[in-house]
Amino acid sequence: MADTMRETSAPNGSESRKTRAVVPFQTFLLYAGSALIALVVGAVLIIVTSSDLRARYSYFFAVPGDAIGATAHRISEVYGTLLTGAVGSPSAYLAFIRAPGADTAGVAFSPISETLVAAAPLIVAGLGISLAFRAGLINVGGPGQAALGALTAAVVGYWLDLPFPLPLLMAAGAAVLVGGLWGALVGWLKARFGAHEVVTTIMLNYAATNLVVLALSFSFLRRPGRSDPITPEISEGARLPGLFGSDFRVNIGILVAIAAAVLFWVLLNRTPQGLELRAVGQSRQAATALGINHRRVWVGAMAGSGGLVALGAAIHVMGVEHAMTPGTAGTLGIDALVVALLGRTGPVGCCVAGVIVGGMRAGGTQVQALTGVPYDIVTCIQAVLVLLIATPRVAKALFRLRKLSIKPSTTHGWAA
Amino acid sequence: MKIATEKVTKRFGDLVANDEVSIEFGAGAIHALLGENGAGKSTYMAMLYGMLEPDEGTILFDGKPVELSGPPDAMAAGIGMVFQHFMLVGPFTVAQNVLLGLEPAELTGVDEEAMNARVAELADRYGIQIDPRARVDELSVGLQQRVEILKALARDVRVLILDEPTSVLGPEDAQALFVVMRKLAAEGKTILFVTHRLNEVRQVASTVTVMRHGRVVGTCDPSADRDEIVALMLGESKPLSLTYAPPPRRGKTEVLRIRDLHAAATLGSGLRGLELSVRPGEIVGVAGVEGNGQRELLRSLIGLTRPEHGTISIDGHDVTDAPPAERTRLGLGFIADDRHGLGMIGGLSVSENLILTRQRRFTKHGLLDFKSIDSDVAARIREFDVRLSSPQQLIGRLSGGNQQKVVIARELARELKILVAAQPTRGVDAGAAHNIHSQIVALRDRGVGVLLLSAELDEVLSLSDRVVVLAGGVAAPAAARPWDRQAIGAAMSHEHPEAVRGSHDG
Amino acid sequence: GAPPSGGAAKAGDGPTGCLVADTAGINDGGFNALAWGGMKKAEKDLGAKVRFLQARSSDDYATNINAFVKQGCDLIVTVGFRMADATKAASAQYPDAKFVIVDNAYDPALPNVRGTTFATDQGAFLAGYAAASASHTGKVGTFGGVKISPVESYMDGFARGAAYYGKQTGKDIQLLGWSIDRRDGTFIGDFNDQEKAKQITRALMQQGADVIYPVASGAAVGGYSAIKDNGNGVLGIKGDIDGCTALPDYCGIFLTSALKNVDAAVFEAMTEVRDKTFKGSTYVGTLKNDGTGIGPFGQNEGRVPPQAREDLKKIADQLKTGELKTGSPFTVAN
Amino acid sequence: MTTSIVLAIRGTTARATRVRLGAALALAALNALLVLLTFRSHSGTTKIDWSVSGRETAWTIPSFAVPTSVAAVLGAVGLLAAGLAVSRGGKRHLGGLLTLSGIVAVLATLVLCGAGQTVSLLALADESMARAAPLVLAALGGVLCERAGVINVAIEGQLLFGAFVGAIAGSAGGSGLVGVLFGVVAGVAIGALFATLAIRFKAEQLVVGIVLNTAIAGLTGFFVSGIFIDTPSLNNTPTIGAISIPLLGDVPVLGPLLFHTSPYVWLAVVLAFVVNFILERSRIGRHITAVGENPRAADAVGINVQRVRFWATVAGGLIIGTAGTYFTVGSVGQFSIDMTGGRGFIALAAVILGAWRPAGAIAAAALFGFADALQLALNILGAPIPSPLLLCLPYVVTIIAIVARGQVRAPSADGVPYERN
Ligand SMILES: Nc1ncnc2c1ncn2[C@@H]1O[C@H](COP(=O)(O)OP(=O)(O)OP(=O)(O)O)[C@@H](O)[C@H]1O
Ligand SMILES: Nc1ncnc2c1ncn2[C@@H]1O[C@H](COP(=O)(O)OP(=O)(O)OP(=O)(O)O)[C@@H](O)[C@H]1O
Ligand SMILES: [Mg+2]
Ligand SMILES: [Mg+2]
Repeated sequence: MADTMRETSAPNGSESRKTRAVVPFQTFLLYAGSALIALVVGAVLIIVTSSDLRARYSYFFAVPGDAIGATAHRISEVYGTLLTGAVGSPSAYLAFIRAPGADTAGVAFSPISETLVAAAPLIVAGLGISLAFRAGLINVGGPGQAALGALTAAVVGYWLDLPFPLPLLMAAGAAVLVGGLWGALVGWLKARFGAHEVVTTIMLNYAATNLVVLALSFSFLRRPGRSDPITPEISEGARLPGLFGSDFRVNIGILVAIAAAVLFWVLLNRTPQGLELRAVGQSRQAATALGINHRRVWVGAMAGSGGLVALGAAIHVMGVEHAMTPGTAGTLGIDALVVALLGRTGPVGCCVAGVIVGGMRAGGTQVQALTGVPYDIVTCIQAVLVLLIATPRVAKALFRLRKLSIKPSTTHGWAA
Repeated sequence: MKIATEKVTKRFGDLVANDEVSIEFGAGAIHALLGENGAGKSTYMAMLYGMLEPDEGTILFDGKPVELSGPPDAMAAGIGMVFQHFMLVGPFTVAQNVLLGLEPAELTGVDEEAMNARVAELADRYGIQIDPRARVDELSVGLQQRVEILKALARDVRVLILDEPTSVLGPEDAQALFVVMRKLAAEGKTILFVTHRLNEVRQVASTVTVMRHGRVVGTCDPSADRDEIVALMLGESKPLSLTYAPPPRRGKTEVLRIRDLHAAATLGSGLRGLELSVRPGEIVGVAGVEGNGQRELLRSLIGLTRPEHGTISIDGHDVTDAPPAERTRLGLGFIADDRHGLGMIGGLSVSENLILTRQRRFTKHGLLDFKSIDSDVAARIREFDVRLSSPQQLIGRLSGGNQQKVVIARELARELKILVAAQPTRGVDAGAAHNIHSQIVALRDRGVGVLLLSAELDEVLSLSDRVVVLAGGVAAPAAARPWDRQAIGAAMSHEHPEAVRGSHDG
Repeated sequence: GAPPSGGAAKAGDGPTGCLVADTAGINDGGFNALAWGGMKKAEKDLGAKVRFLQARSSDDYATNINAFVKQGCDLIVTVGFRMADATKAASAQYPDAKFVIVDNAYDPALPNVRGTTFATDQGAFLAGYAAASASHTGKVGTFGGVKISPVESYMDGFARGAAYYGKQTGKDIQLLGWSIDRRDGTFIGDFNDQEKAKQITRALMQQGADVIYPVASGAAVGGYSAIKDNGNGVLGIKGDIDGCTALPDYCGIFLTSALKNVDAAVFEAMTEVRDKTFKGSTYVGTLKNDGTGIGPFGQNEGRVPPQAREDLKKIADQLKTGELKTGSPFTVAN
Repeated sequence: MTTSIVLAIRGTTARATRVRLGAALALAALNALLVLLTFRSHSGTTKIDWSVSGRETAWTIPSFAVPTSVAAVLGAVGLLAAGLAVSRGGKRHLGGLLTLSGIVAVLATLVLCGAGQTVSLLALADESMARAAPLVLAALGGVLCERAGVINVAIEGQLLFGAFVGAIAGSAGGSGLVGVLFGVVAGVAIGALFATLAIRFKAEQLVVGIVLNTAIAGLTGFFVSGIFIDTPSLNNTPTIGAISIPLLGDVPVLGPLLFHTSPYVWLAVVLAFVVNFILERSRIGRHITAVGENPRAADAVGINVQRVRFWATVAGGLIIGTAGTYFTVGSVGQFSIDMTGGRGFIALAAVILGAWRPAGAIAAAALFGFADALQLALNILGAPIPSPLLLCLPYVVTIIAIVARGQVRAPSADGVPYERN
């Protein structure tokens, strides 16, 4: 998000001091307002699906306080659970401070741990989708790239029974390679034949999913003694070490994610290739005229994009699942798209968005388990949030943010 | 119908495209509107047709003030317009285009045959030859123009506005159009007609209005002296910003060589067999009205469009089919007239825009070397006096003139063999223009060849060592100093027969 | 009604039971629903507090189990063979938590997990025999959701039972959709896609199958809907639970069902948790202990010849004693 | 012949021709393989019949048995046709020869895999139509939007929403027709929302489409878990199954295909003609096309660009919403999460493959329906090809087709918001 701030608030010689302060504030309003609307939509859904509340609203005009009080209670209960499920509850933290120990720590910090576990793959894959966006490409091929990346990591991870960091590095490297090649194929189809990436990636998603099923049907890739599609567990040396012991699932994946974000930033802003990529993404025609080979950039960007998504899936497999089934990392590709759009395709944005989406996942699970409101409430909230942030004109009109500058569109219809 | 405007003003931001324009056009006559590129003619016409709303002033139809909220209002009032930029639906047939919006709503669908017949009949009536069944995007621009005219005629207009209808036509087609125009005028219709060609004005117009810088600078009789009209259009010769000095060393070999270049046009004439060469250490100026092949020439030189025929070589290497990157490597630099589309990347910073094309050279250990970049950028900014708050500012946020300075600074930063400069000073202030001009001359003095394309005759004349006139897609023979300003102006207006040779394929 | 799940159940003094459902959810009309049924019974009879979480993909198994562990559930029921890994991992990490997994057993048994497996091949064997006897065309069909051992176990039993009928009567019985020799057949690929189940069922009917057994959890409804649309005397076999109970709308097309009494197993585990007698162990549901079996013939009882009905009783006895074996590699009834 | 291949493949011919030539070579190889496989397989007979299960007709065509060796003959014919296509250097009669070669290869495969079993060609056609019907409808809706210049990648979400609303409304109203009716309304609503975002707010259409897909998936998932689990009766709509027309249904071949089938098939056929008529022949279609190709030109002759785009998008949404009800009202009667299973994306591919023309989109959707039905038929006949590979086939074919079709251009202004200045 900071990245966008930089863009929308770039200082300008003739801009008065006042406008300079107004623009970041308006960007902040965009986020705050969008979040508010998303939460309100979520609240409406909660009310609509609660039969108890619906009953109270049926006699609303007789005893309005009853319905309003119950609604407020219900909504604060759900959103409270969402929040404590994502970041932990104050009482648990207090308990830990009063009596530091393994069990109090477990209760206090496990929500954060769950959030970070979910966030790591999301951040990395979100960076991947962002990379494509920055080159003016929409990579909807996340599901396929993630599936192949996860499969590769799982297979290499159990084949190599070497001392600790080696299998891990090689499994991750192989996943990046396979995901990168799968992505590069999309770039090549676009560069060579003008086939639009939205269509080719969607088709390749199905192909990849089926290839995974095919691969898992070979007995030499299947777990001994099992007839169902599941690989053997990866070797100890290929597992991501936990950060805070076995009580918490959080592992070094989150550090990898932060490293990936730093690398992403360096690549885009500190290398000639990154400059060329952004140039093509901003204006293919001008970039071409200035001697940049946009076809090569497309292939490269899609390769990098696919590689990062695959790496995200590998982190998921090596950190959490330790084996591959046809459903593993199945939703990562689409969630990554949400992260990229929410993070406005910047490295810091993706990290923040990844943690938010990861937190909503951890919190959403608690919401369903404790309050009975279905998990999908968070999907709905996220969708509204993304819709508002990805289409700033709507928010601009809604909140009357006249000073908010709108990024020029980066996607250009079907024209190749 | 009589049509008039009173003190109509139209602004685009700070730019005043029309400044209190008051004209009156009588019915049953052909009125010509003359003026340089950017004089405001199209803007004026668009307001009459309701495509643009005037900021101030009134439009009067038959003496009655009207408010046009859109083309439908104008159409309802009996006004038709043929745009400078065609407005045709490519995959439709001629008849479908002509009758677009006029199709009868019938349950059995649109009766194609009836439509074809209707259009054929209409075309016959005005002696326009065209096949109603042909697909429009497969037609030549000349024929597309006929479709545009038929479109207006099908609406039974009382006023027909034609914005540069002949710029895309060969002489015969133009003559055919004049026949139609006269016929329409004889039927009592009012015709407004924009052109840059003086001979045409003399052939068909009954009144002439000349615009410059958004204002009406005079009206005259079409039979007036050629030089008088040219003078009105071009205005006073501006004081030269530089005193001309001949090139110190002019090379013998040709650093840029263009042979028999043909390129299809999207608008205007395209290229129809252009021959041109530039030697090291000279500035070759290309004078001409826009739409005569300038755009195609520039894009073929950069490598964005593939010519249909002919060759381009840079420093002896044939680059006709080479990608832009290769040309850049051979020493081609360019300043595009379409700054926002080609010259710069608005979403990148000034600093990044300044080093684009040299980014690989500023790389150390795979990373951009910001120490040398920053010092280089600072030097360029100083040299070209770019006014900005920080080099990290997005270039899109700079004023137009400062953007242009950045573009030029970038191009001149490389080792060039040939610079193609299109409208290098468009939109920049006098001081900056002077600076840009001196840089171009200094470049020439260092032995670089320069091809200068400009719609401003004064700019071309003050800088160039040789001048060619680009008209109808071919370059008329070069003129030598001292310039015959009137003759060049006339050639730009297609007064020389040579200037239109080879333009019969419209 | 009450809010959407057992989450806000009336505070009982019984144990807290938490169910991790697979992707088809607790309304699948199959084993997820059965497991939830067992929980609901515990809610009513034992005053238990019950909750559930539904997985959206296999990635959620571990997350959902962990969420329940952190909430301090007294018993966590993981529904399905596909949760075997996640359950095992959680049981190792949280030795104090108690688990029941449906459709899987660990060897050796884990100290805090009740593995429950079912010799569903036995129930399916009977259903296959009945199906073959009711078929006019001599062709019966089956297909699976995902190729996992509990599904294969059903398909094996069904195939062997049908073949056994052919052997006994000398009739030519063909099975479509599953080949015991190749150990391969027709699968949907998941347990949710009803449309695909419908298409497969149509294709099977086209090949002449007139008794069809979809082993596909929530997706199976698609198959029954195809049979109902067809309306040509084709019958369906319900898995896990009696068809007329689970899907009353389709009651008319069911021949019988191959049962898997998950609810009883779950309820029993809940009872043990309340009585503090719960231990890690393996429960094997067989014909003998009523863990599996053939359901009632409903309206279509007449399609099964009287002789075959007699035979079924005999075969059931033989299977119970081990005199007759189903031959499935996945059987647990030994 | 080789020289002509070389000549044809080397740069001189257009890319499309080169790709078609590649297809010819691939088909030749496939047919040759089939011939070889026939010789290696056990001889037997394949029964070809003309029944569609459960649809007894008064008159039928008798079934007949063909020896497996016929597959070799068919393969040889296919090989010949493909070879002829290659020798033509990828020029004359190419399409016809390729189609012939492809059809023959499919028949040979069926005969080969069906050895000892029964293959009903009519049932295959029937299945293809059943699968194609929702695809055709969705693709028609997509064509409507895109021809007006609004890129619609939200077809998947719109289908899902139609299915969802159809299920609820049908259940609540106790009638499948009510479900369809509200599915139509749902389609209109989502279409209007999409149009507002795309046209009024000039949002990036590709992005909005993608986000709308996730939003609808989340929303429907929420209601499934939030309402249907407690109130299953709200998710149990009466269905609209196959309907038979007396007499006509008894006509051999055509009877079971067209006159004893799901009304959605009829709807698809009818709307195929209607949309084709509207877009290619009617006045409003002219305006829609004009607005999608050159909105300024349309504006200049007084066509209200934004209004035409808005209503075209809404109409597209209407058709797609209706198509969505197929998955619930027209099928099982229950909504389940993500039940459209990517069929909206297939429809999108059909729009593009069909070059943004109704006829083309219909053909592409039908082809996809056929490939899908064939894939399952082969699986059930026990074809020794791993089913995941068979399942890949339609998608790979789509990519190849899109590559081959590379030259086709989208409506010029597709995805470009219109502003007068
Ligand atoms: N939509 C617009 N936005 C901003 N500036 C504009 C716009 N349209 C025209 N202008 C500017 O207004 C001025 C007048 O333009 P106009 O097109 O009327 O000139 P013209 O006389 O028709 O020139 P030409 O002979 O080149 O057609 C030019 O400087 C042009 O750049
Ligand atoms: N999109 C923008 N966002 C913020 N500021 C802008 C933007 N566009 C222009 N500006 C600022 O507005 C001022 C006016 O810009 P404009 O292009 O009209 O300058 P100008 O007066 O034409 O100067 P010049 O003569 O150099 O072209 C400039 O100082 C520029 O920095
Ligand atoms: Mg003009
Ligand atoms: Mg300016």
